[in-house]
Amino acid sequence: MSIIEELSNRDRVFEFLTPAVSPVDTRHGPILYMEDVNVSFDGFRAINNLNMTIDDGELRCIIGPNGAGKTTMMDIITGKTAPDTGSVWFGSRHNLLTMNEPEIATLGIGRKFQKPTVFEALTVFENLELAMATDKRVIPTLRAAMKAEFRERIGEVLETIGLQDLRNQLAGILSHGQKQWLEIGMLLMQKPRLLLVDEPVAGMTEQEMERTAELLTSLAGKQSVVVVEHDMGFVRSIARKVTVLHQGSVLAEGSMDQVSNDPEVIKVYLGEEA
Amino acid sequence: MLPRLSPPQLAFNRQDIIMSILRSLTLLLIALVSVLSLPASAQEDDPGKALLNNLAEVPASRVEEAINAIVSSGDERARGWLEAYGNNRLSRIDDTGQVVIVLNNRGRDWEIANPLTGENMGEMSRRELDRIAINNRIRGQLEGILAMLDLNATDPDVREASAQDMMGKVDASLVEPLEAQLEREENASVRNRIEEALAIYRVGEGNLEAVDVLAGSLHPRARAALNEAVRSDNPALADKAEQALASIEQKLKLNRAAETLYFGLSLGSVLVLAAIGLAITFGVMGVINMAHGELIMLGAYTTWGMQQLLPGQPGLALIFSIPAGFLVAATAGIIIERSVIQFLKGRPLETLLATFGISLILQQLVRTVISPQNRTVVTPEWMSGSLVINDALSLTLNRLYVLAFALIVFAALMMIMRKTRLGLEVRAVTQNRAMARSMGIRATRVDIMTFALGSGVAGLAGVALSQLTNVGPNLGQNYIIDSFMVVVFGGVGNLWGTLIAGLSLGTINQLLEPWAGAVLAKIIVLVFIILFIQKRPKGLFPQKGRAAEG
Amino acid sequence: MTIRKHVKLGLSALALSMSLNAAAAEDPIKVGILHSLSGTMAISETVLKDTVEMLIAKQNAEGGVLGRELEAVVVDPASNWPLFAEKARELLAQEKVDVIFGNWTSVSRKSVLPVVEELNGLLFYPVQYEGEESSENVFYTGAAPNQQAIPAVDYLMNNIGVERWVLAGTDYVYPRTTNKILETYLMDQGVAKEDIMINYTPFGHSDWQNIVSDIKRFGSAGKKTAVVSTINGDANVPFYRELGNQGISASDIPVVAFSVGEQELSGIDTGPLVGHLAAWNYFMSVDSDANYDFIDQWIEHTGNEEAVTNDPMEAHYIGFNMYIEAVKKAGTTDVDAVKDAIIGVSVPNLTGGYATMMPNHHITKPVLIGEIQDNGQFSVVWETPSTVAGDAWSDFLPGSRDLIADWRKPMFCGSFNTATGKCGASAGEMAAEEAE
Amino acid sequence: MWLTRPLRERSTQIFLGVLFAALAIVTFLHVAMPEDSALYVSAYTVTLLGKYLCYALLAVAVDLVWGYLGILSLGHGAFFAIGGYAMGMYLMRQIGDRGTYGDPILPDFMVFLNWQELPWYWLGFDMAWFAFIMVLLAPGLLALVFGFLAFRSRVTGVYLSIITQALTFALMLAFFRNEMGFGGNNGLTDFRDILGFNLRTDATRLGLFIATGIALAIGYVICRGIVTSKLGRVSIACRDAEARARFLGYRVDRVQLFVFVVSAMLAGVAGALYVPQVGIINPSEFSPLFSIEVVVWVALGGRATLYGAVIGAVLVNYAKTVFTGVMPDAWLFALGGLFVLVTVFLPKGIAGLLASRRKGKQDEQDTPTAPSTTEATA
Repeated sequence: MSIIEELSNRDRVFEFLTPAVSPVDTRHGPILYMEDVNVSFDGFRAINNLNMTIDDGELRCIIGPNGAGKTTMMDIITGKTAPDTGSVWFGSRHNLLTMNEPEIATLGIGRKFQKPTVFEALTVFENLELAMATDKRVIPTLRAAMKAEFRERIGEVLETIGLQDLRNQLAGILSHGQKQWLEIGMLLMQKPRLLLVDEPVAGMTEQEMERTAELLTSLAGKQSVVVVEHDMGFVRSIARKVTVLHQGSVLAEGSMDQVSNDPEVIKVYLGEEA
Repeated sequence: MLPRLSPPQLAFNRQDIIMSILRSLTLLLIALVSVLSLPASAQEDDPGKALLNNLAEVPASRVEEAINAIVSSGDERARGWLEAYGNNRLSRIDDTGQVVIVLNNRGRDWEIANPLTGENMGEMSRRELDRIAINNRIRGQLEGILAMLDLNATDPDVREASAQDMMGKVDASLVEPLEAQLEREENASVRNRIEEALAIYRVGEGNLEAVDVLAGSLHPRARAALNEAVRSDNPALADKAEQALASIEQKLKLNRAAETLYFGLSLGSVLVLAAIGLAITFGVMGVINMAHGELIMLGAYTTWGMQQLLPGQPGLALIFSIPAGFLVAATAGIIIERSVIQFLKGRPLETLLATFGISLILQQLVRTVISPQNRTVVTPEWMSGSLVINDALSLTLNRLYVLAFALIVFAALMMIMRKTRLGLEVRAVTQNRAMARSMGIRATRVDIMTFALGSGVAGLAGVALSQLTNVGPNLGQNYIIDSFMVVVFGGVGNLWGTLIAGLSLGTINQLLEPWAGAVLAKIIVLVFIILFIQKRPKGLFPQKGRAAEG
Repeated sequence: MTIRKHVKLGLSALALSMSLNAAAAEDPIKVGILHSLSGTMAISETVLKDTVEMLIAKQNAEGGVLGRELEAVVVDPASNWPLFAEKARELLAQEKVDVIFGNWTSVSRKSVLPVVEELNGLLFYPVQYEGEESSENVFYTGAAPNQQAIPAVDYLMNNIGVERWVLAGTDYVYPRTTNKILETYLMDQGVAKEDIMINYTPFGHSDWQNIVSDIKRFGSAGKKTAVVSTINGDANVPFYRELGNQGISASDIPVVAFSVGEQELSGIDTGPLVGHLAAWNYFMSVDSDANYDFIDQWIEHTGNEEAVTNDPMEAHYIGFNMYIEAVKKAGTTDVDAVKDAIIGVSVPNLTGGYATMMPNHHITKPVLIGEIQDNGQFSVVWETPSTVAGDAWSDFLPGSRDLIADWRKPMFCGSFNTATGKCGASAGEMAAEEAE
Repeated sequence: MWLTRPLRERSTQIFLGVLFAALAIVTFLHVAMPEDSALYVSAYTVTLLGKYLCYALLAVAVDLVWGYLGILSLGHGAFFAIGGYAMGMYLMRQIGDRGTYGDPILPDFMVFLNWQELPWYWLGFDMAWFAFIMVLLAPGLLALVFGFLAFRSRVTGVYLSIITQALTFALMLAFFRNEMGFGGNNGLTDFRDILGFNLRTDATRLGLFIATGIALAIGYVICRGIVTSKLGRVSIACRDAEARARFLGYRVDRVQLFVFVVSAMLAGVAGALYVPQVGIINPSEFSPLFSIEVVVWVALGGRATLYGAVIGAVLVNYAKTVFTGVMPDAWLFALGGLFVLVTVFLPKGIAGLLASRRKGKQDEQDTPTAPSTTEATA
């Protein structure tokens, strides 16, 4: 019955009490670094010699028409898709191409999907609990106990995403916008160094958008944030630096005004918008 | 009990037979006339009667003589009698002692005919009838005798066949007449046969030249003869035969390889047939239809039903049951789709459970409605026997047809999927349901059609399988798992994959079988598939692009 | 009325409900029928259930026995081996039946055996089997290997002159044991090892191409070759089909089957099979009045003109009559009394002779060799001059050479070792339980 | 603490209460009541109930992986059977020289297929402790290897179901082979005693029945402990949104593997308790149909609610007992119909009905969380 003792051993210091700061080394240079990345699905070139760097604490917006390769790019960064060629570095130490999703996630890259994906069969509270930066290995997870400080932490996040009253509702019944928020909340729980946010404001009301904008901007600095968004208004409201993707490679980069005046961009992108 | 003949006695008899046959042939015309002019009353003094009674009465040990007596009588009805005798159709009526030919020996009352006049004598309780006993040994000799008779047939094929029957059956008594036959015979292949037949005998006699004749032959009996020669105490003969065998073995190797390949393909074709319907319902619609096997079963039972409707014409019935089987299974499929599956959209694992229930119901239905027993499905003439490439390599016809059938069905399906409107719609719906809908494709209708198609094809498989295996309530179960293996191995949603997977799995299985044994071979294949799925979770030919992710 | 009984039974199975038969007791003699009515074995076993029911009806028409009616208690073990044991217990413990007729497969018998022995019941087992067993409580009315396999092989050897043997069987204990016995027997007869080919296939094996072509090859070695088939039920159809198509006729390589009877043939187009052999102790085609009466009865009972009879049915016919006789003799249905009384009882079989219950709980049977005819029947081509007594322990297996069974006191032992002069443990234990 | 948590939870307390009450009542009625009393529970019934409990434990094991991980295993019969064989081998060795051939070492079937000595994998099974460890280890190991391969390469949904089916099918064929040395089709039978108790006495049967009940209780608590732990929630996360779970940093394959192995071991225990009670183990327990049937028990009882699995298992098997007696022909219709009706009209099973009854008062852990349907689309 030693297991039981083991389990009920209260004065054991659990790994997750030690703050989860990822050992990412950004002393010299960017936090994310992509070079000559190429991906093709049965002949179709989704990513084409993509080169991009994200600096530590930066808030970057990425825009581009459908099929420009935005989502694919995120897949590559998060380890979902392996590129055919090229290199992707997280900080100056971690070669992301050698890692799988969980490792990359624990390393400190959080991702919000285009289509909000939360655990519908779990409550809002539980969703956040699972997202919390703790020891994610099997046995510790089995033994994990709900400590007061966790409740506080979750409480704070609930505060930020404004879902306090819904904490015990199944995430399945949330509105589209609320799911978006919950997912963002889950990202916050992860305490990532780099957030990849795919179309965060789709299906949000005006004020919801504003709050999202505030949130994201407030995050920047502490963490690096990469936002993929179609809504130009929103992009303009948060963007400091904008990257335009087209046919899998960088078409233009710069401030919103620069890119939106770039003839190339207007042709392929804003042109369509207008 | 059974006759123990000493060869000389037999030889003596054979001598008679041959002579008499030749005589009988010359007498034929006269005999013919005589029988035409024969008044019914004159039956009493019909020599045939005595002959038959004799055959019926003599103790088993002297049956030969009785037979010979019949043959040498030159009576042209002899052949009919002997055949009837060979088929256990010669009986005698207990009380009158009259010998009769049994036309139909099913049920309690048997239909009989008079062997002399051929007139039908109506039915008679089997209690009243007493079968005239025959056994394999006598039957073997009968075949020899009848073969001799056939050597004079006008149709060269018949002559060749009979000459082939002679192989290994030749003995001293037959040599002379056969040589005579050889003189008369002008058809080359028939001559070859007769020569081989003679050679087999001569090798047995220790004749060296004869070995050369057999050296080229792949015929098992020739090999048998040589094998014996090898064991003979005449060293010269022995090692000559040895060499001959060696050369034959060389040829055989090739033939065996070809044979195994054929076995593999044929098994593969069965797998493909069984699986291809599933490839549609499972692969295209994502429905895990555990009742697929039972749909196959329905097809098989349709064949049986057809043969009941068209008694005596199994071939025709089989042809008809191809469309019939398709329709029956397809209808069943539609019913299943409407009554159950449509409620389980996008819940594949649930469809698995529901359809499993359906399969149980269908099985029990057949058990109660038809019978728990297996049903007899007759193989039509043109499908039984085998296509002889050479003496060592012959392809069983029924499997050959099934193989062809499988390929045709596959081709047809490809056509439907590629060329027809339905195929287009099906692909559209599988790619993106909502989009297809919005483009005015009636998705539900497409579902029904697809499922019907898949089920129908299962029905076709059943029709084919009815020619290879049991038609019974468990028919389906024996194929369902294999079918899933094939589909998954080939790559879901990919017909080509299913074809390749089926054929290759079949071949692998047959290649393994000789040294691994049937069971182990199957196990190995299963394990192989399991491991393969680990390597390539989406099978041989995975569905490409985003559609597959969905 | 059995229906009602079973509803009750269900309830009692739910537990905590009345054990019904306390009241219902005595008057009728209860005959338990333990044959699968569903599942894979239903094919073979359903007819046996009907047979017993028919026999019971007949017996009752004749006024039952000891002035008591007989009553059938039917349960369905559904071709599920553990369920056999459970249902046997149900019959004996809940229903308190006086005797059980049942089982087909060896495995089902093996699973029932401990139950019947524990609850001291009576079981009549009607199917030919591998032997190597003799239980105080079981009566084996089917053939033991020496009543089927060995005579058949003798026939092939002496009358057909077979020198080369293929022993093909389904991979389970009956073929395994039978082939072991035959192998030893053939070798004792001076057959060389390389002249024996043994092959096992799984249940319901359907692809025989390779094996049949092997047999063909094996048969072309210049010696007369025969196949001794212990292939089980379903696998036979494709097997014979393949034989026919690969052009192996009965006169080239005869196949003698031990598990193919009229029942199985009714599912095959026998055209290509004419002349192949089967060895049984009974054939439907046997020309005896007893048989014809039985057949008429059967056709009447089933109401199907095409209905066929087969060997296990005869076994039940014999077993049933033996039981009746034994009960009359003992004047009671008390199990132990009947067990004593039945030894030595002999009743007419359907082939015009008599069957006697031997002290080893096996019976005497004639052995018939039949040739398949185109009407799905067998025609008898050979039979043993006199009946053969079933041998529980084969003389051709090392383990059991010295064992004999005799259930008469004082020996009273299912596996008495003539070498050591001691009784095998299992039986000893039974005797011990007896004593308690 | 994850193990003790369920004990403080109402639903588990109720479940255990009912279970132990049942055990106590049956025991009492069997022991204290006179044979002829209307309330007497015969040894036959006790064993029957014992069998149901074994199935119940198996069903719980299946529900753990299917309900909470979305892994529809059509091969759990294999783990059940292997556990059974481990126990069977022990019981075989216990026969000792009391077999028909009186061979002190070799089981009867080996003697008459004249095997010379015991195959290596039979060694050690004469010792109870070894055998009982194997009961856990053998199925666990198989699950570990199989699961490791499958989950690592992300075989999920339909594909997984089908290869689990292939697994048990292959094992069935293998165990049918007499060369395997597990008695082929006849399997292992004619057991005498277990831990020195004679298996053919009612006392032993009662003991086994109670043991099974306790095993079920423990198994239930373990499963409950897992699903109410954070790991349980992670499992559900993996079930419903595998990718998301991965991006949160969970090693989905490890989670699946862990739960799968635990479940396999429970199945093994169920099998081990099943064998001495029914008195035989043979390859037909490996048959894919059996495994599918188990899944249907769970579906009927209600997925992702462990107690539902228990209800389903007991109900279906009780029905089976009754119907195979009353109307053998109609039985399969009934079973088949049940499958269809449950999946189509009762997707949440009986437990679902109960839950919807006591709607309103929600209790975080207790409410069965209906699995979403994305599971197979992987």
